[in-house]
Amino acid sequence: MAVRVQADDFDIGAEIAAMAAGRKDIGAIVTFSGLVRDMANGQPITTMALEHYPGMTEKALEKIEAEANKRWDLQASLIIHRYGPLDAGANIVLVATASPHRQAAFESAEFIMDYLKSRAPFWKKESGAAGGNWVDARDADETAINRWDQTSKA
Amino acid sequence: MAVRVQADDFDIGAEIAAMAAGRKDIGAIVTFSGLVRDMANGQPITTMALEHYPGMTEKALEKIEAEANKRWDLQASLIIHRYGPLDAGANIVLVATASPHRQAAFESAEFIMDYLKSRAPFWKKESGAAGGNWVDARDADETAINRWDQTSKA
Amino acid sequence: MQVLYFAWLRERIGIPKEQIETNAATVAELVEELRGREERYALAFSDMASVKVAVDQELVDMDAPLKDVREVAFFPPMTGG
Amino acid sequence: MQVLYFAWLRERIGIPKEQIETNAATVAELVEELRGREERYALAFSDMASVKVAVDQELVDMDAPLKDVREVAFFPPMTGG
Repeated sequence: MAVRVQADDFDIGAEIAAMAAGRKDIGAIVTFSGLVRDMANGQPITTMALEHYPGMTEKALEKIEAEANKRWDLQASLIIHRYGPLDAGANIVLVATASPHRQAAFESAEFIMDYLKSRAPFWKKESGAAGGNWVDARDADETAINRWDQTSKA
Repeated sequence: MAVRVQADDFDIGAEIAAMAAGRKDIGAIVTFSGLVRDMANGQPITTMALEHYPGMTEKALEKIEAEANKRWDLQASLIIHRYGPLDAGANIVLVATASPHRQAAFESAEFIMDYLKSRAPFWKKESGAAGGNWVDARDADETAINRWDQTSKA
Repeated sequence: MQVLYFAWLRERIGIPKEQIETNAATVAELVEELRGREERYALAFSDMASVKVAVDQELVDMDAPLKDVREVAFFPPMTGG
Repeated sequence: MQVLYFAWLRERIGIPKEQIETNAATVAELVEELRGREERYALAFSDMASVKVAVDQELVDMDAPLKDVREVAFFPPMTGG
């Protein structure tokens, strides 16, 4: 289990290799990477400023990761979330989960992403020719959490 | 869209980088990698021989990939499946999907994996100290397909 | 106690954080007190449906007590990932 | 027509493929014909619940017709991924 909050970019291949290094018991690794899109609501975007709450962010991510490890049989998990100014096309987030079974790897990665979206203290300000705009939370992201049932503590 | 059936290993980081190269419209990339586990049914495994049906394999993978692209709004997709003798810990398969939205990327990757498991003409023979053993198809893998509804043609 | 503001709350109030001495018993009472201070606070806290609060780095409801609290943070709904 | 065998069907029958001239109208009739040939075929086709068939590289049922077919393949349920 590992959580990193950083301004620097990450190398997905290197992270997966590190996760699997020296072990032969992993059956499945799922990764999710989120990137800055160059369009938002029909407006061109050149950069996205990612603000976060140092201290609380790490706690929130660790809590989400711990809950995923409690719910699924995971052999390894990783959450890397960037902050600061990011250009269109840049990496924002990497989630990786490893398990003996594919279903556990898929579900836990989705679970982590769903909780990251509306439970990790990050805020996005998109900037383009039209100026800057704070990204609104989407109802769909709040709804996505409900499918993991109401008993979750993450 | 791309399908590759090969004996050689693949580099997940390089494949993802190639998928996203020169574009800024991708919001989410999901990858699944499957690896040879060193245990099967409580028996240690040293190698897995992957047999396939050249010609039909490529067709089957292309059909599965095309169906995923029909069902979800994908910006790119990739299926790499290895064959031949593979050591424990080795990569077997890589599926990667890119979409503006995370849900489409996750679901399409799961869909492709579910169909790969029981619709692509591969057969696995596991070998360890206890000898060789053809891996049986799992009922669960056949059942997994049903959740994508009965109307699928993939 | 330390009070932090993030995203557009930070922009509207004009500072990322400040030290506040208060007798407010709950977060809601603190918000009322801040609203009464200056127009920029009243503006920032005008639509509480889009304001979330964390107390000592844990998400809480607006009626959460402030006894022994070291840090309160106000921010819009989160948009991680 | 070309007939292919994979995995344990290949091992039981002892060859990966062979050229077969047949008047069988369906896959099921071809299987009957092969079963009658030799013990190794009878063994390979003893439990048809675990045998799948592809005709010209498309999965089909055992009652599929063989007219104009170039390639028939028999194999166990697939285990890709």
